[in-house]
Amino acid sequence: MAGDSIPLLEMRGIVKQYGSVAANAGIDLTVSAGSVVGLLGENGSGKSTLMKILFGMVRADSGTMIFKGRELSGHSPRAAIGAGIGMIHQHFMLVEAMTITENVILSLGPAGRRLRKREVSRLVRETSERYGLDLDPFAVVGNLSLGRRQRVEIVKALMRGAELLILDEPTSNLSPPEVDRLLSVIRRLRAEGKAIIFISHKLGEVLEICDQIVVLRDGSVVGHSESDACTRVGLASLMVGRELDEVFERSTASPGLKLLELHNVSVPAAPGGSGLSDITFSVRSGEILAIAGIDGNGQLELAETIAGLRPAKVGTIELAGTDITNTGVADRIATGLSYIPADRIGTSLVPSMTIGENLMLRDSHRAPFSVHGWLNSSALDDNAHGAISAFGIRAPSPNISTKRLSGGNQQKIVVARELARAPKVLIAVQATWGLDPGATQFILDRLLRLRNDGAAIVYISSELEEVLALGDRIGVMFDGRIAGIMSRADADVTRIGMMMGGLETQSSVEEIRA
Amino acid sequence: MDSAVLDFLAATIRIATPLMLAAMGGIISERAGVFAVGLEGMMLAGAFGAAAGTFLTGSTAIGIASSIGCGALVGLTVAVVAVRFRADQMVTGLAANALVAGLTSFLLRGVIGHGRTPVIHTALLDPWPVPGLSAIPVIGSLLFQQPPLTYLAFTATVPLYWFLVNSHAGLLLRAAGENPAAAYSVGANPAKIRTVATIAGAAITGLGGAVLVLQQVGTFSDGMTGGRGFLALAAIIVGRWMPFGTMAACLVFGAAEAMHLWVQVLGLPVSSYIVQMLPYLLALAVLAAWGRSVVMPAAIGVAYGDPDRS
Amino acid sequence: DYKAALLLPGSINDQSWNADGYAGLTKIKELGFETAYTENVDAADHVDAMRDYARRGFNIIIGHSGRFLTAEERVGAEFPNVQFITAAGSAGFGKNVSSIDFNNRHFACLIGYLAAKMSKTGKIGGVYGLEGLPTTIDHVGSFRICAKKARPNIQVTVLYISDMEDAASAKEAAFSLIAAGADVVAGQLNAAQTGLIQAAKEKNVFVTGRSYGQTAISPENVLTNIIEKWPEMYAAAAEDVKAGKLSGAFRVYGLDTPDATGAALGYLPDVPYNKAVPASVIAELDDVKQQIASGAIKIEPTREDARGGR
Amino acid sequence: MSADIGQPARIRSPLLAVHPSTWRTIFAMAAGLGVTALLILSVGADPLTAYRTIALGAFGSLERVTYGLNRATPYILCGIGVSLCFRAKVINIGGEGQIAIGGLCATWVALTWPIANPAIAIGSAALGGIAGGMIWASLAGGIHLGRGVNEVLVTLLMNFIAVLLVAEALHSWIGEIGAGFPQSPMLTANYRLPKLIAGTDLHIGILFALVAAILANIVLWCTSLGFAWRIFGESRMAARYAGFSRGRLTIGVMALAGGLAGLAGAIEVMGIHYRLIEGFSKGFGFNAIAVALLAALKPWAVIPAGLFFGFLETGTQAMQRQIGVPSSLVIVIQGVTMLLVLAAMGGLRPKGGS
Ligand SMILES: Nc1ncnc2c1ncn2[C@@H]1O[C@H](COP(=O)(O)OP(=O)(O)OP(=O)(O)O)[C@@H](O)[C@H]1O
Ligand SMILES: Nc1ncnc2c1ncn2[C@@H]1O[C@H](COP(=O)(O)OP(=O)(O)OP(=O)(O)O)[C@@H](O)[C@H]1O
Ligand SMILES: [Mg+2]
Ligand SMILES: [Mg+2]
Repeated sequence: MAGDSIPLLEMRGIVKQYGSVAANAGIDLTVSAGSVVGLLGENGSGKSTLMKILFGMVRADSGTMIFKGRELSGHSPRAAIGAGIGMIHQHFMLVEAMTITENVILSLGPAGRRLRKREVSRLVRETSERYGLDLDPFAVVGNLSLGRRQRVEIVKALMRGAELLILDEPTSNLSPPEVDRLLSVIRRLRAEGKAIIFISHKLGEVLEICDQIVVLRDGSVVGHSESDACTRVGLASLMVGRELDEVFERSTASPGLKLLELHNVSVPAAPGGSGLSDITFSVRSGEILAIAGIDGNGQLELAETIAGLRPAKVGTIELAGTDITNTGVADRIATGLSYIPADRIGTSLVPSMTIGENLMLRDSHRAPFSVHGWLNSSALDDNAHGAISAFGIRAPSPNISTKRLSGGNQQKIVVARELARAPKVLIAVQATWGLDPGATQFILDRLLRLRNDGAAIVYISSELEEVLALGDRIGVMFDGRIAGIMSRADADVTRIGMMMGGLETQSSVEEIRA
Repeated sequence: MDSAVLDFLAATIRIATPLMLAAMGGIISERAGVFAVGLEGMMLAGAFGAAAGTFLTGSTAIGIASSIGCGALVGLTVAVVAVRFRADQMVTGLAANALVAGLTSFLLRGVIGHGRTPVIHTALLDPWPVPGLSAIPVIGSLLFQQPPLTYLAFTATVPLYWFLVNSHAGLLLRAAGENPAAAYSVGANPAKIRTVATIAGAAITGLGGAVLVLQQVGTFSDGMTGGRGFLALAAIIVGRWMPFGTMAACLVFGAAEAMHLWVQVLGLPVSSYIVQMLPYLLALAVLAAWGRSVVMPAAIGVAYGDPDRS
Repeated sequence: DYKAALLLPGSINDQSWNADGYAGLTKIKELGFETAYTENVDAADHVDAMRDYARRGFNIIIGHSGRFLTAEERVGAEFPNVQFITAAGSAGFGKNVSSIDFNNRHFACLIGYLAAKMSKTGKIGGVYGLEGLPTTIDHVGSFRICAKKARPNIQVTVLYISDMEDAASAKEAAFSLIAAGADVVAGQLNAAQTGLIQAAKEKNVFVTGRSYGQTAISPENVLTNIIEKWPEMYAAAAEDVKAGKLSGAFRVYGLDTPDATGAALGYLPDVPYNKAVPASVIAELDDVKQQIASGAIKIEPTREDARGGR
Repeated sequence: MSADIGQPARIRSPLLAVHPSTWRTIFAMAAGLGVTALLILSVGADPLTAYRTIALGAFGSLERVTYGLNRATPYILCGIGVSLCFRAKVINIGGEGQIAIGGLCATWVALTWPIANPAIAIGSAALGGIAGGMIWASLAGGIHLGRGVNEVLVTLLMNFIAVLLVAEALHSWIGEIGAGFPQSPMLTANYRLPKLIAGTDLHIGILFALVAAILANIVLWCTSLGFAWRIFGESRMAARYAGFSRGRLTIGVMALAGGLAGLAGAIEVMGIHYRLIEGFSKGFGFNAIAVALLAALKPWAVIPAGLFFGFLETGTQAMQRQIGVPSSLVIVIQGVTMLLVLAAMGGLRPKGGS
């Protein structure tokens, strides 16, 4: 049993206080070589903080870390890397203006100094092919989808190599096949005697890959056991601190009239992205169209085109009967279109601004937030307090900047804002990205409620589970087209998988139009 | 008439040379994420260093060395305030410009002149004809009979380009300017990189000042850079933070400046003030025709410290 | 005990206009005055500075540039028994605000005449600042008129540059004149004047300067300098004040005011011209002087005579 | 340009029970005094006397104070605009040009229409200045948006052009015939700003500055427009996502800044010189940027920052006159003081690059 061997890493009594928030309240963590330790916990429970401390990105207020028998004190990422620790950050650490190759060279540190670009790009290509991550070494990171960026981070970590590898939510942006490949990579590393700390909110993965599982809540360890002694339900309730019923209720759809219609919409491809070609579908009131697809097949472009961030060069878009093809973002918001983009930091959230301000980001010039151009601060506060309690956002006050919030809590803010508008149509991309099971379920719940209240929802996700769980109709995107749309009833996983891979496309247009 | 064209091109090169050296220094610092608003001051310091050094020792070599040193000193000042103490970079640059403007004038009179202004006159650097090439009929006299710093200004672009694009150090430098947090996460020390880059860049910028003194006017007078630092800054933006583009931009500015003199020589019915607008109008026109400027290094101007307290 | 204060638009380091003014103040000091001066006085501080000196009991307050006249007019009214003087001003006010200047027409005329005579190519040029000012019109216009007097077919090209302190761009201006065929270059700039001298030195053409120091830069090429006698003019004013005489007049010193001519042509302290100037030309110049002094030659320049270009 | 000084810097060690920046500031001030003392000694003057004359020159008498206030007025007005622009990450360094054009337009109004009623006269000239500045700045904004030319470049180049435009105007149609210096004719009395305190030169301009600062603060924090500007400055993409129009926000903030700068120019003309003179705007633009950044882009903080500049200048210039140190030393002292204040303020800035 891996657990018995002398520990590779011992963290004792790690404490990190952020203002009033105890991100880590005296955490002990032991990792032994050749084992995978799963780190579970609600959003904001302190996982990333603990890992950042271990990697030297953040300095602990107190506590000791012993790695390979030597104490790591006041160390920096440089020291951590030197000692043999590698980390994939939850929020990517990539230089967007540079190519993948350049980012990799950077990550190799002093070792990269001697390497030629050509060699490195070859290595990148090999590595990404070996692990089925499909990356173009010369692509500029800024043009890559989140999924691809995630792969870049993985390649970085693999190529640098480390005795202890920290993976902070590496699967959040991966498609199922990619996840499988990553897991097999992890197994191989374990076999090579490396240690891995694996953070994820997807209990399935965690149970599948981890030897031990450590559960955090509010900055302290609330559970620690061998993984085969754990069950999903058990873990979930341990994390949340209450019972979670695994499968959630969903009444059957009662579709009303068409709220969103796209007719032959086409968009030219932006650098590094996919375009859209001849997209035609419609969504009815009280209906969820869930769109699956491997990240980077036009989902982002589709969402942005509907939301008004990309002009539709060809075709028409109608919202509740009115043609919005050429109206701006603001008008679309006003006509009842909400949009939850995948890219949180800097797009749907302004990290340096307060929770309250972010909650009114897209409605600031409308009542109640402003009257005749004057901001109404009490409305802002009420709204903020309301959202914080309604969505259980973990924050000391609505007036702290959202960059201090954990990923999950940040996403809750976005969802809260977009639902508060009681939209006719909601476009959501990876809405549960990086959320803990409790939060995930909570949000899917809210989406279903919105649908039951008669909204039309387009839910775009690369997580098949979710798509199947949520969609009244399931669509699949491949290469900028709708490969097919089927009703919930006759959605079967293998067929969808084929479509996602572009191996099958649906011919009967009627079914699409349905 | 082609002799007139030659004179025009020669003027263009002369005017562009100091701008180019200043701008090359600026590129290094801006690529590392430190606004180069201090170029004017660094250049002026370099000019003073060149004049004082040569005047006091009689050796232009020492003059050049001290121009590098004086430039670097200003760079050090900016780095300490803007990087170490993370003060706003733009205003730090402006303050440094003011400081240098005063200090050079003060030292000239107070220290070198012992209270009254010394009459500094330095010999100008002689052209170094490139054996063989300088014999080529037309371009020979134009390109290959230049004083040393001019060759330096033009050739420096090549290694600088290589450094930025291909060298590992250049990669780290750009990372510090694009995403210091990421650089930090891979074990680099952005603050240190920025400090070094600012000082190194300032040293090169100082040479731009040396050109004014040792290749052009042979003396130092207060504020003699006359805004060239800001033109160099503009050239960097036009050149999109890349050496060759920036060199081209400097040449365009040089040509515009030369042209406005020529237009005056020919004599126009408009006043000289209108004619003097020409270079700036021309620059604007070129930029407008050029189209949208690429976005600058992402983290330029963003103070970076220990992310722990972000 | 009498006190005199001097306000300068620039720094006394400039080896030119401001240095001349400072020399004037030292002369006043020799007359037993207690003296004070302020350099680089911004437009916004004119009134403040003058009041401050007047309050502190200064008897003479000199603004060493026409730009001080406005403020002197204003503050002069508040301090009726303080003598306010504007150098190169253009008017007097009340009983105690006077302007003094040397006669630009007279000396510019001599320079123009000399230049025309010394030119072999039949083309001469001049570089000046601030087009359109009365003094500039007088100076440049007379330069052109008298050049034509000397040689009706002479081609006179005039350039105006914005910055009278920027030696490098003045040098470029001179180069462009020389490239266009001029073999004698005149001018009336501040720190930038050295740029003209350098250009002439490099291209080996004749040039005129503003101080003996500029002769030193290139003894072969400098024909002569217009040496402005601010010490004399200031001393004269100071004497009047000592004698209790205040003046609200606009005094112009020139060849027609023999006891104080306001300026003189000088190559070295007691050598009027470069030895390259033939005796015949010198004789003609002396003759011109006579006629100006006697009023036989009247020079009435217009804006047209002072135009830029040919 | 990020200057969100909102959050207090963390206290490093419990020993320092005080805001660390307080220590920095104290240190900076001490260092500043030390350095300048050495410089002053080096020209054989007595530092203590020098400091005294600086203090007296700035605050010694009511009149001295009024000079400082007048000096600070344009810095504050123009600095407010800069702070708003920089907040919106529209890097407008065109203050100098906008001031120049503002002064030109105000003068033109004043010389063209002989309005008897001072209030109307001054008002219309001020409006002229504001309009001029607005148009000049919007022009820059338009080129920036329309052709995608970096705003720093456009505004920088347009500074040179504006100053030459003023020179051209003074040399041709608006200049005073026969004047010894490029300047317009005197403005008639009804176009001169009334004095705030009789017997001093303190004109009512400072009131405009104070009001403008307060209004700007309100706009920035209490209106949806200000909110949009702040979002726009924090993240262009978020601004898009929120549905704000990049064009309107950019032109809007540029026009506002231009208007304030133009007003500053008009006030310099109507309150200080009573005429347009060449180079009256020299250096104001950059000082205004320094002021705005020193104020951490907080409109209200521009007031103290502007006053700091104004009084530093009047004080050091008085010292120059009193003990006859060279002006260069004054500039050095100003530069050193600024750098040290900056270094001290650095401690207040949020750390972390991204
Ligand atoms: N820089 C910071 N400043 C202030 N508070 C912070 C900061 N970083 C994290 N926190 C707080 O510390 C707590 C733990 O954050 P952390 O990111 O470690 O949670 P997490 O377990 O990673 O959550 P998630 O699963 O959403 O990533 C959160 O409440 C968060 O608000
Ligand atoms: N609110 C917006 N609406 C539409 N497009 C926008 C908006 N904000 C930014 N963009 C686009 O994003 C790109 C990057 O924005 P950004 O404005 O930073 O570029 P820029 O060259 O710096 O111009 P600017 O200085 O005006 O922002 C721009 O090319 C612009 O087209
Ligand atoms: Mg996390
Ligand atoms: Mg920009």
